[in-house]
Amino acid sequence: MPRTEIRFAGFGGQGVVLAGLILGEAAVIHDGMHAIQTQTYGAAARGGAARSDVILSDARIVYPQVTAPDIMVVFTLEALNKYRAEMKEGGLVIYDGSLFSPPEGLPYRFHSCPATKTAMDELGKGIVANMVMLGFLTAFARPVSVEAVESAIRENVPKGTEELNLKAFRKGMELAG
Amino acid sequence: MPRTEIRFAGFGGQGVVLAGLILGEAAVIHDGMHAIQTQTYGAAARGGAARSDVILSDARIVYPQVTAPDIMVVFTLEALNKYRAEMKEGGLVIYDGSLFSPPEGLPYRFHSCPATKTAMDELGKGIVANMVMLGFLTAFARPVSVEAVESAIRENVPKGTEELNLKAFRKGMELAG
Amino acid sequence: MSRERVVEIYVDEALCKGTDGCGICMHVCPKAVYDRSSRLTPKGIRPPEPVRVDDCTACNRCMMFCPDLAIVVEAKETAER
Amino acid sequence: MSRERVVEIYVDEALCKGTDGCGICMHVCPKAVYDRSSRLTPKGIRPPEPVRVDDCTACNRCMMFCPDLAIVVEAKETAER
Amino acid sequence: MSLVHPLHKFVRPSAVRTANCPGCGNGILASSILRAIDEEGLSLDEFVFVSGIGCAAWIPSPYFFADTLHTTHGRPIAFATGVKLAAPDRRVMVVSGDGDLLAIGGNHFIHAARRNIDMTVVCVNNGIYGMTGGQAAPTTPQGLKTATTPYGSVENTFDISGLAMAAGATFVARWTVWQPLQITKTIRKALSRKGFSLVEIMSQCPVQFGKKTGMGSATKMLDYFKEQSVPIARAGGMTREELEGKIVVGELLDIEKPVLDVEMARLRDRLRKEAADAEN
Amino acid sequence: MSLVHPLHKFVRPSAVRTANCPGCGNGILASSILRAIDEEGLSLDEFVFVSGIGCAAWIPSPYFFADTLHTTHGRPIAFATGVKLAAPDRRVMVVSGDGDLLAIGGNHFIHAARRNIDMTVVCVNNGIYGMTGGQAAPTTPQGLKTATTPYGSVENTFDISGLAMAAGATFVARWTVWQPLQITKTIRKALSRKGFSLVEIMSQCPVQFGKKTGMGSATKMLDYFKEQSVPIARAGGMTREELEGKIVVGELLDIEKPVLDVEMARLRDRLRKEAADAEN
Amino acid sequence: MKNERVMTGRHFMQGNTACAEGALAAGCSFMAGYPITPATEIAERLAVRLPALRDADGVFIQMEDEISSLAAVIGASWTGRKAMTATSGPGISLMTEHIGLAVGTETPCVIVNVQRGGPTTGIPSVELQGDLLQARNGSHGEYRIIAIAPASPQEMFDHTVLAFNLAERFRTPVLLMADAFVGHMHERVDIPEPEAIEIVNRRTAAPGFDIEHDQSFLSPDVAPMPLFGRGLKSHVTSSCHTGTGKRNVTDASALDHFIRNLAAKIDNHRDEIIRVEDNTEGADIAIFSCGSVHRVALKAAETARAAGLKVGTFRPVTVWPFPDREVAELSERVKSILVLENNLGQLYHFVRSAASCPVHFLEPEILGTLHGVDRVVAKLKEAAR
Amino acid sequence: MKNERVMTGRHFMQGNTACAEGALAAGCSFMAGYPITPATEIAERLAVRLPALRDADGVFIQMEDEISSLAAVIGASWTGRKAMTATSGPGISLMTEHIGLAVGTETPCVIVNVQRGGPTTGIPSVELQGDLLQARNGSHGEYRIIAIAPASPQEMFDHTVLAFNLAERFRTPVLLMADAFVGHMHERVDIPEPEAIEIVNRRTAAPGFDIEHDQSFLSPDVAPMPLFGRGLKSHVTSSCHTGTGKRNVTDASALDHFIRNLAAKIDNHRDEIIRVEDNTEGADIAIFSCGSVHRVALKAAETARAAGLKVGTFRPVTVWPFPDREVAELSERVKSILVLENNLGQLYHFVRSAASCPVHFLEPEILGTLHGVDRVVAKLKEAAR
Ligand SMILES: Cc1ncc(C[n+]2csc(CCOP(=O)(O)OP(=O)(O)O)c2C)c(N)n1
Ligand SMILES: Cc1ncc(C[n+]2csc(CCOP(=O)(O)OP(=O)(O)O)c2C)c(N)n1
Ligand code: SF4
Ligand code: SF4
Ligand code: SF4
Ligand code: SF4
Ligand code: SF4
Ligand code: SF4
Ligand SMILES: [Mg+2]
Ligand SMILES: [Mg+2]
Repeated sequence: MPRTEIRFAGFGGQGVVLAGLILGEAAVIHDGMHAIQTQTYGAAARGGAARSDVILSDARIVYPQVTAPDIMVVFTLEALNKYRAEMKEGGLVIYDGSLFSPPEGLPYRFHSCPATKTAMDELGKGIVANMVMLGFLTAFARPVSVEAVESAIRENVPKGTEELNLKAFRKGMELAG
Repeated sequence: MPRTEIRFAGFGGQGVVLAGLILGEAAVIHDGMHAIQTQTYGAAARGGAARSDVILSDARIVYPQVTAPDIMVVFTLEALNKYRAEMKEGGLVIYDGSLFSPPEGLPYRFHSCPATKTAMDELGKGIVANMVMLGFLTAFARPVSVEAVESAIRENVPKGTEELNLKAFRKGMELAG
Repeated sequence: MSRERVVEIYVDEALCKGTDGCGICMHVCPKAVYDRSSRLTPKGIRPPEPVRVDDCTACNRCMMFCPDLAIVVEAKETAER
Repeated sequence: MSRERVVEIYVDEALCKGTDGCGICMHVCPKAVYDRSSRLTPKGIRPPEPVRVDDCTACNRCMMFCPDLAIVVEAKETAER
Repeated sequence: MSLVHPLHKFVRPSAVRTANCPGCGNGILASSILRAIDEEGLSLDEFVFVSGIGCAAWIPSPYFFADTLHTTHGRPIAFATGVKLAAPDRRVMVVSGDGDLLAIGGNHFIHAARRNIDMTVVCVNNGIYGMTGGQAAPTTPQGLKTATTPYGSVENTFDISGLAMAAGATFVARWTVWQPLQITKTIRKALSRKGFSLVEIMSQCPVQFGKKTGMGSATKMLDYFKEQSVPIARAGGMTREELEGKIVVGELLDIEKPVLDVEMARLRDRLRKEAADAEN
Repeated sequence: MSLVHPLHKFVRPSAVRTANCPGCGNGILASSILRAIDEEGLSLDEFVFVSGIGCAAWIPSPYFFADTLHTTHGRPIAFATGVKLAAPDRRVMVVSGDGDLLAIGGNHFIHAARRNIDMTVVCVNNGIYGMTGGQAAPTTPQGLKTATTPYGSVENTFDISGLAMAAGATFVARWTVWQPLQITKTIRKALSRKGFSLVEIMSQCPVQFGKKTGMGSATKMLDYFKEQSVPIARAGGMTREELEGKIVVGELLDIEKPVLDVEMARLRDRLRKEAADAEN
Repeated sequence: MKNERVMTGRHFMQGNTACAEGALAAGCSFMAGYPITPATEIAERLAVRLPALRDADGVFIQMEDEISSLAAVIGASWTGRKAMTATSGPGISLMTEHIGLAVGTETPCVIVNVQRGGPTTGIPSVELQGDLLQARNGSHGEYRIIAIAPASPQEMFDHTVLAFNLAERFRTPVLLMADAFVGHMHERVDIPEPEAIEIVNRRTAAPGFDIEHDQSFLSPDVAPMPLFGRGLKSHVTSSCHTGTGKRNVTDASALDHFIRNLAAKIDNHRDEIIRVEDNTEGADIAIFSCGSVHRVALKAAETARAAGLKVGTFRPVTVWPFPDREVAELSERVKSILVLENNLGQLYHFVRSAASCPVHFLEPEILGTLHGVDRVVAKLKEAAR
Repeated sequence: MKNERVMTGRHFMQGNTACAEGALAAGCSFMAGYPITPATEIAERLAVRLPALRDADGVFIQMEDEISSLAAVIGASWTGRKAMTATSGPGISLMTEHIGLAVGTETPCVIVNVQRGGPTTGIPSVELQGDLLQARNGSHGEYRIIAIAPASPQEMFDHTVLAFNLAERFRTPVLLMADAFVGHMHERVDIPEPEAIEIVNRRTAAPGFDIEHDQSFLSPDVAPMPLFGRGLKSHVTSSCHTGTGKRNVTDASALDHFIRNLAAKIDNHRDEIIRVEDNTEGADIAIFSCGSVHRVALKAAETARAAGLKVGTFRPVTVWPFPDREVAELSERVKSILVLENNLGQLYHFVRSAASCPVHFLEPEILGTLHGVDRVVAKLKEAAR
């Protein structure tokens, strides 16, 4: 895979950091790729904005910062508005359609994933919306293999919640059709 | 007066620092000259070696360190031995003849001032030996005026000891003949 | 002459940090005046909803304990209706 | 069988800081064994002089109090002469 | 209709929304302090608030609409000492965390207490380093797992109030945020005293302390404070075992000693008088 | 004939002549410490001596013929903490001044006491900064003229031993150099205790303190210690007024608490056992 | 797994975690630290790992502050431990006195600075190369330091090992100058087998060493370290001292000897210490950069070369001692040097000092972020004209 | 007499005493300090003088350490006081964190460093110019400092006044870089009449100032200082902040603004700040030196000229900001520059960085003493060849 930039963005507490980390770990540990994950610090724990950037590549990654995301996974309208200017034209935006609708006329490919609603209604835990989104992303864009993500989820979520998170992940994959 | 370098040297407690300070103050404040006084720090309070250097000049003094004393006022043989190599050839050495005798054959003009004995015996206070030496120096070499030194003594010795110190100073002048 | 007390409760939803993480107001209210709202505010939180204002005694506990000065309780004595 | 005690007092003048500034040995000796020496050592101090060694009881106070480990007192019991 | 909170007049307009996490006890303390100032009829303009670095340090800065000095980690009391001695007419209040005032800043704490510098120090004891993400503080209970004591803390803890007393403080009190009215009363009293006043406030940090201990939510921690608090009057009659794990609350010390800025002023007066006498 | 002082075996050959001023009390303390080690039958090789900067800090460094670590001003206890935790089999003794340990170094003092780090801290209380030429220390009596309090000090002072107790020390004692035998006995006891032991020693500084107070000579100051010392047992029965200006001497505290290096070793053992169990 | 010293294998690891793992791999068994963003994860990792080590009595202690942290590290080092601390700018500012002590007493130890945005409290989680000059001379007095600037989590591992090795080899503190970016990012980290990791251990004085007469300090060739606990009766002092550790606080000549020999120990071995990455063959312009910024340089050079410019890169891996000769030599080969730093110009002065060709400087458009590649390329074009 | 602010007249005064008198003459009414050789006499003098002042409520306090000393000074400065502290290298090392705070919060104050021999505890009473690089960047982060190096007790007076004036003018800490030699020596000091002493006072925000909207920080043209006690409700923070003092600890762009404007405040006024003494007319070789060493340079130049060499002297009175343009311009005029420092080469790197001509360096034969004149002249002769 050539260099691919993926940005997760939303509020603190929505699990965007973990989603990015799992993606990166899946790529590196299980798919043998190179990956970099970076994130914003500080306000997230207090409910402020949170961002998690992942760069994936088959080759060593030189420039370590995301500059123009190929893919953006957004949990809030605020996040979309904040970062959309940086998106690569024609890039893919996966958004939580159960929380907001994006403005019309932007030059990106939008796909709705009703993650929060699905997480709450079908899994009983709003907190796993991030895994739903990750499932959607994985199924839709295949940045890494499904098996890799599933292994990474198992190793990175709190003990005892593995199955719930995997279920959410698979639900997301289903939503991607 | 052209640049003149005077070094006082002895043990801590012998008052060499004060002697230098008084000489400098006499020159600057009362005789309108320029003067620099520097000294060793540290071991003196614990009874170690002590040194007080004075440079006198009618003009501003540029290079501030004594390099080859014109005059040395030494209270101990140790001090003489330590510093004699730096003396200007033919320079004047005033030493406490009541404490030691200098080695023979050195290329300096030696003059003995039995300061400690005089201070103890005639003034009852060994501690004013430094003023005796200062008196001797002043009378003998006239680096500054007698009045200047007397004023400086008055202003710099502990309150209540002015007369004793002046007496010692004058005794020293007498010893210089 | 009898008077009636009208209690007004104001929750500043821009200041409130949400009943999920906080909920102190609900916890300290002796009259269970508040419910957790089902609405998500633009700040992404669910504020308290004073659904039983009539039970409120204006004891001010919620106001005093709210860590974000997000609640104001005002009791007005009105003349007899 | 009666014995005699011989006390030896050693003052290390290279270590002693002088009875003018210190003099603690003289001060603590209950038997006034020491006098201030009139000699100036090469270090420029006047050491204590154990002039009344015979009065010494080897109580060790001077030795214990000397801040510079400059005094050694040794009492030897000798056989009857 | 939107009502205005009576204490909002004391809040910096650009900072009305606190920077605290949801349910943080520091907000309860903030309003308790402001209420004390309000009840005493004082103006915030009489104050300089000084704080260090940490969540607790953000209580006055920028929240309080007053002169505020937000300094380095651990040193607010030293800055405050300068403020007080330079401007003795200012009321100086330090609000900062247990890590700030007692870990890195312990020396300034004991020296200001010793000197009896006229200031009110409000120390937030949340048993943890909140701001940096839940590391152990000198107040972290033994056995507690934190980010830097992953197997449970093995260190003994400080009795902050006890230390203040031993160091020389003249007014010392301890409360939890479960007692906001008592906090207010105590701070009013502290403000009326000249000298070094320490007010130790146990406060919940649901996000860092709560998460790590599993005590969890803000409300559970408030319940804990409620259950564990023992008024000083009652504590006297309890055994050591009974007091184990309890929080003794109340005013623990209230005495008088020379106050440094007063003594300095006295010295200046004396010297001026001596100089004047000498001239006559 | 020249006799050899029995303690000279403990003195570094290149440093037999102390660097102290004439009549300095520190020398009495030095020999009292060495005597304690001698009487306990210990070898100096079991020890690491750590000191800060100041005259008192020169008591072990380079004087004691042992591993000695002469550090920065105020920080010896922090260095000693590292030594002890890294090498728990070492006996660690800190000898330093009141300015060093209590002014600039106060924080390390209270934290090592809190953690109950196993070390013996001998604090020389001479009421002054000797080495830098007679400035005020946190122990300088009120009213005293020093180089930085030329009109008399106006500050309250620390009760060093009291502070150590409040901070968490488990063994605390105070003596003056007028009591060399008691110092020796107390240090022997301190050495036999695991945990943080503070031994506060009032010592005369005739050159700086003596000159400034007019108390003058070493011997006068020793007399002063003699007159003012009150054994702790007797002090209990005295009134506050009677105790004014007195020096309460004796062993003030001797308790047990968890000791940090022991707790750390226990934790390591626990984790190893858990790991071994997990493997089986 | 977590009981092993070396976590051999492929990881997706945070830079700070990799640093902690590097320390363990290098033989570190003692850490004293104090929490501070963006360095805290190093302590947190070692708090988990050290007490659990199978084959060493690992010690982690959170001290009361940064001053005491480095003090404890130095104390531990004298008992023979490989010891470290980790902090960020404000903590380094507090440590400067003890950095000087470690230099003066020749105490091997590693000090990690995960640089953040300053001056003063600034912004804890934003990266900046603001502390490079502080690294050289943050402590008072005339002395030499070794400092290394890693550019990736992999290097956080590798360079931490290197830092320990240099510290041990030269009995001196070594600074690892990371930044918030490198410290916080996750990237692939490959940890080798233990046997494949080169480890250097300090030379020590053996029992029987004559402490009063044998040289234990101030040798330009690194004197053996007279560790505590061996009955050596070591005398270690922060005061000016002689080659046998004897204090001398009166003579300037002693000070002269003290300073010159400490400096010579580093200066004489500069070739052994200094590591640079020089990719300037055939280049007209060399980009000089270190740490995270070097990744910008690599990308910019690639881009510029694609645009026809003859651009190469020069990276000081060890930023101190400064590779002055290497830069001088470089400046003879290229027409100009472009210095990239995430600050307003710190190493820049030393490059200019060493170079004989024109030297340009470019900071990022927004300090605290990486330079945009376009911005650098534009500057290269300008410099090429 | 001792009650007057200005002790007009001729004195035979110690450098440290002159520094204290200079501070008083400049309007200083607050000192917080901690004893340390060779700076203690400054505190001791102010301990006598401040409480006795007739026309100001002078405050002297001996704090618990150097960290708190500078903290107290900064606190006092915010109440409107001219405030100072004085210490030596070890104390500066402890103050570095708060030096950064003073820079970042734009707090005028004067910090005197009477340099002694180091690294670490070293030798307290031996002079060294060991802390010149530390002065520039001893604190973490990217920032600017002003530092002045006096060469005599007279200048200890004059430059302390200058230091306060620059501090007030630019709302920034100013370092006075004395050394043990200048601090301890006695020399003639002439103190002018009060009216003859130029005094600069800071611009402050008047009541009515709108703290929430008016600029009180980060102006390159120096924002008015919103002092405490005027009902301004000032918000002062060591965190990254905006021009109105509002904290921003998330955005790199805020950090960029913070750093650049603080730097611009000094950089844009470098001509107003920088003072040099240039006596290089007709010279082929310029001796570059500062502080006490400049007196060697003057004498050596005189001696060399007498021997027929065309030698001049160039002295940065303000060592920071570095007079880079002046040195560059000088290097166009002379054939070479000889840098004299009482260290192993600190300013040397900055001279080389700025100069286009060859630059030589000479330390004293014995570090910690002044260069012998002969040694310098010999080096000049060598350089002239
Ligand atoms: C010198 C220095 N060291 C460390 C830090 C990092 N730091 C910031 S806040 C903090 C601890 C805060 O704990 P506490 O004072 O208890 O406040 P809380 O957040 O718990 O209210 C630390 C260690 C710093 N800013 N400066
Ligand atoms: C950081 C630092 N500040 C100040 C000093 C100067 N200094 C050396 S010793 C000392 C005080 C010593 O007093 P104390 O600890 O009481 O020891 P004493 O000499 O009285 O035994 C001071 C301030 C220093 N060396 N380092
Ligand atoms: S005022 Fe009292 S009763 Fe009313 S809502 Fe608040 S807490 Fe409940
Ligand atoms: S207490 Fe305040 S902040 Fe908390 S939920 Fe209630 S209204 Fe919101
Ligand atoms: S041993 Fe006792 S009696 Fe004998 S000299 Fe010493 S103090 Fe005096
Ligand atoms: S006590 Fe010791 S040092 Fe003092 S005078 Fe006596 S022998 Fe000398
Ligand atoms: S981290 Fe803890 S103390 Fe800090 S704001 Fe959040 S809840 Fe409060
Ligand atoms: S200055 Fe005082 S404490 Fe220091 S050695 Fe001299 S007498 Fe002892
Ligand atoms: Mg806390
Ligand atoms: Mg002392």
